[in-house]
Amino acid sequence: MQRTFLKEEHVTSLDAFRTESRQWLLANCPASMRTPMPDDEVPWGGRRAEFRNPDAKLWLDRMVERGWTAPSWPREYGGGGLSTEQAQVLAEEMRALGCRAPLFSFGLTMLGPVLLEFGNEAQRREHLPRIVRGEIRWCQGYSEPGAGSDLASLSTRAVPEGEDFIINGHKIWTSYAHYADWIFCLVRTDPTAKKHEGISFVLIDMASPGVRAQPIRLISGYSVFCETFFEDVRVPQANLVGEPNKGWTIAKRLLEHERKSLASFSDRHRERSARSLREVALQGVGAVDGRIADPVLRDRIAAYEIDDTAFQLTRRRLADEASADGRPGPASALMKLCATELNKRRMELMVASAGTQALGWEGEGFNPDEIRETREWLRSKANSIEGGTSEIQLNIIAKRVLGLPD
Amino acid sequence: MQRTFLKEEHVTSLDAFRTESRQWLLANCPASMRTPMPDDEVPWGGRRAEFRNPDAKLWLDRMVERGWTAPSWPREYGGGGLSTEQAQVLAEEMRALGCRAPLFSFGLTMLGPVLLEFGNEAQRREHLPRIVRGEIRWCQGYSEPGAGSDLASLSTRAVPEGEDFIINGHKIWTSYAHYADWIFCLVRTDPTAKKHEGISFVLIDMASPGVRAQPIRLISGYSVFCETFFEDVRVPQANLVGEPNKGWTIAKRLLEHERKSLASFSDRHRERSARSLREVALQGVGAVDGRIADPVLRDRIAAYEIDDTAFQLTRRRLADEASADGRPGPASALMKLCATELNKRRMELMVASAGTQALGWEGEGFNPDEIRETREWLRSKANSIEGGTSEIQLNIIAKRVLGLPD
Amino acid sequence: MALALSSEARLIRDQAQAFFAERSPVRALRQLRDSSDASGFSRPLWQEMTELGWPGFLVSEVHGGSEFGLLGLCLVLEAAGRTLAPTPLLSTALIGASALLLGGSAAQRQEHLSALAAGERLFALAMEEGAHHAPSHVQTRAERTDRGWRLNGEKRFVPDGGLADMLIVTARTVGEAGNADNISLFLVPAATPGVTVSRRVMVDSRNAAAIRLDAVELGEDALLGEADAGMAVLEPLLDRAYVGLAAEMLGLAGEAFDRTLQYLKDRRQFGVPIGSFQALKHRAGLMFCELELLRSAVLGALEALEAGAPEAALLSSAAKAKACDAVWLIGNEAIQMHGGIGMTDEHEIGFFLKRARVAQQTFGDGPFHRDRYASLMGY
Amino acid sequence: MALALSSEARLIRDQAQAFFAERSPVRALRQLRDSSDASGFSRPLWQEMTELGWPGFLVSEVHGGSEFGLLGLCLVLEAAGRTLAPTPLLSTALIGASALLLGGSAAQRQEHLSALAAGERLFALAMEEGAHHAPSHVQTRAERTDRGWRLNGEKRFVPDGGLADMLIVTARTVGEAGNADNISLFLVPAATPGVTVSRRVMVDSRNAAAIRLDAVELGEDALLGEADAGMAVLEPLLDRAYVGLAAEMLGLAGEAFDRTLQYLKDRRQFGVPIGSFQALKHRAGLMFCELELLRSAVLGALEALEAGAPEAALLSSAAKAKACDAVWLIGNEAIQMHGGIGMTDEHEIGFFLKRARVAQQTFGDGPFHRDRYASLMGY
Repeated sequence: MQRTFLKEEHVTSLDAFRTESRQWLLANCPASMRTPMPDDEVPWGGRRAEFRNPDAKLWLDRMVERGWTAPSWPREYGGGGLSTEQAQVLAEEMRALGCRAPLFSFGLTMLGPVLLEFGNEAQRREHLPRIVRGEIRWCQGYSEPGAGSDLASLSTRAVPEGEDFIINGHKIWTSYAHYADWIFCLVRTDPTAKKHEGISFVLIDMASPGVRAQPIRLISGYSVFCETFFEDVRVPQANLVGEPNKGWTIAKRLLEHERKSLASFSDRHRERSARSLREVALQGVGAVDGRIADPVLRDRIAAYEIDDTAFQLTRRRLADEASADGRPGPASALMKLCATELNKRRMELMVASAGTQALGWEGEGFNPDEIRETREWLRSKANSIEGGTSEIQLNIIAKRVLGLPD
Repeated sequence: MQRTFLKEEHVTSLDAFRTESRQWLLANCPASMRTPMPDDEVPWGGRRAEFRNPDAKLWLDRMVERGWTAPSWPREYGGGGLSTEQAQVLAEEMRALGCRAPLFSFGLTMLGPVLLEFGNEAQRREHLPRIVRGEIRWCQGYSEPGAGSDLASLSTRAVPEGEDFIINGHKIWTSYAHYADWIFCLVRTDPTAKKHEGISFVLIDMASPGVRAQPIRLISGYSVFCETFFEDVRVPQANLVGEPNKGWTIAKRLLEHERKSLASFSDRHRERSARSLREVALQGVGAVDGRIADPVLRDRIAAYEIDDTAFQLTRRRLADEASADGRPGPASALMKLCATELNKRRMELMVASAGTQALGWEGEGFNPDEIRETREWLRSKANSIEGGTSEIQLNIIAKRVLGLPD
Repeated sequence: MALALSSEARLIRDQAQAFFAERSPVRALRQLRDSSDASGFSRPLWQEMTELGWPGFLVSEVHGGSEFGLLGLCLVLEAAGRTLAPTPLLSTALIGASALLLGGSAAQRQEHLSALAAGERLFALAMEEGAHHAPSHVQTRAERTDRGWRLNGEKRFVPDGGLADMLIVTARTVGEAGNADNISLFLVPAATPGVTVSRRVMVDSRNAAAIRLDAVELGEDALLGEADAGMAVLEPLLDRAYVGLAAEMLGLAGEAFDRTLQYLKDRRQFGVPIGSFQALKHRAGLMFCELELLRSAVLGALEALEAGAPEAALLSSAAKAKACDAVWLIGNEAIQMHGGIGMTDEHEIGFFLKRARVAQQTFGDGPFHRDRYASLMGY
Repeated sequence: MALALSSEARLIRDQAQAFFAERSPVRALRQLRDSSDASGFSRPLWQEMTELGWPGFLVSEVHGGSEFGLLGLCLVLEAAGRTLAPTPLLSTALIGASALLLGGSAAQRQEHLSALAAGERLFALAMEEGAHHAPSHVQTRAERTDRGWRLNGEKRFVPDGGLADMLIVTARTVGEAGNADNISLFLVPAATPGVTVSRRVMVDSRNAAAIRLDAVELGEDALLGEADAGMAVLEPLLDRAYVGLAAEMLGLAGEAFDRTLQYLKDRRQFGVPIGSFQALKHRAGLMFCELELLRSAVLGALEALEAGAPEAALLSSAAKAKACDAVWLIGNEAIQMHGGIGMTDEHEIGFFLKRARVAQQTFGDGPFHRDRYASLMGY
């Protein structure tokens, strides 16, 4: 028998876990939770969570009970306590069975990992279980009108007063801030220090007096982002994560987690798409002998699909090669860059394939899939801007991966 | 009748000139000078000029007599004294009749215009007529091993001694230096000044003791460039063009002329190509209903040809829009960039079209056209490096055309 | 002829640019969109354009036009492109007039040209039946009747279809979609019984329409050109349409580029203007090259069209192909370089991206025109 | 299975890299080229590789091989690619052995595998008849004779054709070029009367050959696999060849990138390393992405091939397509970023460009593999 030289895994114990997980999923995942998720059923959780489908609530409760909304977090904070490999197996099984994610949340993908690394015990105990259970919906207060790619030039101020901070400032691109319960926020606590050295990371209850979130209408017609204004907002200093003025280190780590999560976000979009690219192309330009009639379009679609295949394999490879600490590191820049540029390419190919049917805005003459494709095409343009532009990702790769000089 | 809004020309007088020129060309251009020019018949002139074909000598002599090797130079220096419009008409008529250029020379395209603008009367009288007559072959001493894109950091030294300079240094990429009679050269005359301010522009007889030119073998197998070494070379200070230490201004103007000339150089290459891209493609991948059988290749070739058409139109438009002084200006950067990148694309498409037949090096199994295409493909890689890299052209466009800040 | 504008032409261009900048800036398009205006254009503004003589640029003085020609009209279209002004100029002044000039009988010209030049009668070309430009893909049927013709079929994506008084309709007598023979052109009043026009709200907020033709009865005089020889009119007509749209796209791309360049100079991050970053500089340089190539391609095609040169068709497809390249590159780069602010509906740059993609898909995208170019070149 | 190398695999890779760096650096290729060596490779070096067991990586221990498998062999090929080492590993160890394993009879394996594993018998795949990869484009004829077969035809661009002792030849019994049926595979000793091998000197200085077959008489036992069913062997054989070559190209691209990166750090202009210029940094970043995608594509294809997974063919074409993308981008950028010095024959970077383009054209370029990918995906 020929050997293979791919790294072998702890096959026996993992196999057992796989079997067991699958059985549990089969027994506990409601049938309607094994269908593609419509846009209006995304389970974001939070104080004002709505469940259009009661099965979604049931499914969330069952997963929460096992800690499987946060499979690899420690059990003491409500997580599943799984190893990285086990968590991967669980994800594979859920994908294989078509189970929906029980909970989407910036608490799970961004804040949680950072609290585990930098938060104090009180903060972990207060926030992590509520994230796991989907009770609190978090948003992110990073960018400001004058601080985009140059995030560290932010000017939202936090001034100590007694046991509190008084916060004033103006954040922008706070995704879903109008639905969020809490916000994790970068604020300037030392205006005299160099710009990276006077920043702190604080947690703010959006219900605090003086916080106002105002949705921004986008070119796609969607309004997923807000401007968030802070006017003399009082926040306990106990809500500071890590040391004062050392928030930049935490901010960078959180950005790595964000990049990693954005890299898989485009997948979720794709999985929710009703129509695959090749379906749209076959319908849009017709078929000759069952093949896309336009050979130039066909070549471009194949090029995209090959790149996407290579990207999915890269994601797997980097996960398999990753060090045990599970922190994303600079490779997250590559993943974020490729994922977002691929998604933009996919949406441009959708338009090229569907022609004028892909450019309807609303009303008669276009079916809901087509309208959604138009909007998603426009929405995709933000992929390479949000969470660090593609230019920023290339800067990070050049500096931190390739070691090119400043 | 519908009007047109394209600029009208001095139609009457130009028409007369056109008719007259055509008649003269028909009467005086030998038949063999109206065939495509083989590589080994390019008439570079110079002290050691060779004419494999005696008609080439005859043709040169006749054109020299009318000053039409340098049609728009003043008559007093042996030029043709034509207006810009007349020179363009002459060029059009020569192209229409398929007349070969009677003389190729860096004296005509680069040094001459600079002497007309910056040289003193003695220098013009000494050098211009000999350039017009093709008696002296010039080469260009600009780059050095440590001064490529950063040309102004050159370190070849010229130290005054009596009425002479003593020159020491090492130039590189001096095209055809091993065949040249004279070299125009950038040298440092003030090593204490800022780097752009201590440079002078001098003319050096290659026969001077201490000058040595050594050909460089390229990846294409060609050796058109040299390294040129100067060891205690004595040059009269009268050979300085313009003021001492003000050579950078002259250097930049000459680079504009070089860019303009390089922008048309790729055309000459193409005109000399035995086979057009589409011929190679039809032969290389076959035809279906008379069309290139591979539709993806066909699309790429059409894209190239459309860009090339747009580029040729741009050349015409910029010439027509140009100010009366005829100086190339920053637009030359655009022309140089587009021309060279297009030529590289053309050669890559040649390879894609001809497949493995385009990758033969020598010997049996490949016809001379194929071997030449291989070598030209490799040679074309230098197009975007020599005479200022594409990156330098983009820098020039960004700064001098678009006004983007440093 | 020089490939540069005469001083008279520059005057027309400058006048048009000033007009659109003042009377129809991008916010006018936004207002039309937000007011859900059913026509997607402004009649009072059209009246003003009419006073400037633009609808009659191709029309002879006998019919009240100015005969300023295609180049002049395309300079106006370029200016309209710079502010994304939704005007019926392309459909009426260029396509409508050209259809009558290329294929119309003396009686048809007599009947329509004066009204067209006076801006009183709007036209639209009802040609597409699929989601991609395909002139010979015609399933709409034309049957002979006692008094003339009867049309049945459905047209999609008719630019300005909802405004037009007269529709130029392609239909076939026999044969199947895709076959270029047996296609005829008809002049159909939009008010004819059996014609149903439904607006389609596109991403560019203009007035594109779907048009149903249910047993539409027409007289003999509705036929434009010869029966079954519609392509002889349609092809040169489309060449002009390609270049007219390419001129509009040149304006769109030029303005999007200028705005982006200004943003690169104004927006500061890391203590410097972002336009000082070399990666962005080089990309700006490449956009500039695309724009210069497009400008030349449009002028070159216009020169050939005005001269009736044999390469006119070739150069028309080259111009539209380059226009598609340029608006794609510049539209996408404009958003990316504006960053988050460019994604907001409040900022105007997004309107350029939206119009860019619709214009790209109108009258053939890049691959369509490269295919046509190659075919015309014989390969 | 994880998509990462085991420690054993990393050992093999490190050993191979050290071997080629020491025993066959790029200057060894230059020497072969400049000495006009007729074979284009070094026999003593092959002997050393044989001692390391590489020819027998796919061969069972019964026949003297090590059964280290395709992934191990591809790690060696990647290492060879890094120094552009011309070795018969792809033609012999991968293609020759795979042909015998996929299509050989017990007798054929018995006859050839030991000699192959011992490095004593070299193989070459004589398949192409045109200038582009086209497995079914076979005009070479195979006629039945009393004692077996007679071949007539001409093969072009046979990699390692001038070295090989055994040729694997495609020929058809009936039908026309392009038809995938009626193709058979034959094992033809190069020394058979009627076989004429002529070296073709390519830009990469390797040993490609043109091969004439003039009434070449073969026995029954020359047939590899079933008559008229050659594609059943050839297709899986080519899948392996695609990935093997992609692995070599990964090495080539990786090394060209590393050298360019180093040059960006070392070369100073304007008082700073040129690698500090943002435009070059971003382009370096994009090259890095291409390289990472290619590495994953190769590993993914190997995983599928070793597992006999149904997507093996798809992933093989994906890997070769990505390899073509990567060597094109990186080969061209490497020259451009090295500037003038990269254009000199004296500098080694040009050798990477030359090999890159030949490897791209060998066994199918990007468009070929994208077309195949799309077909396998059913669109």
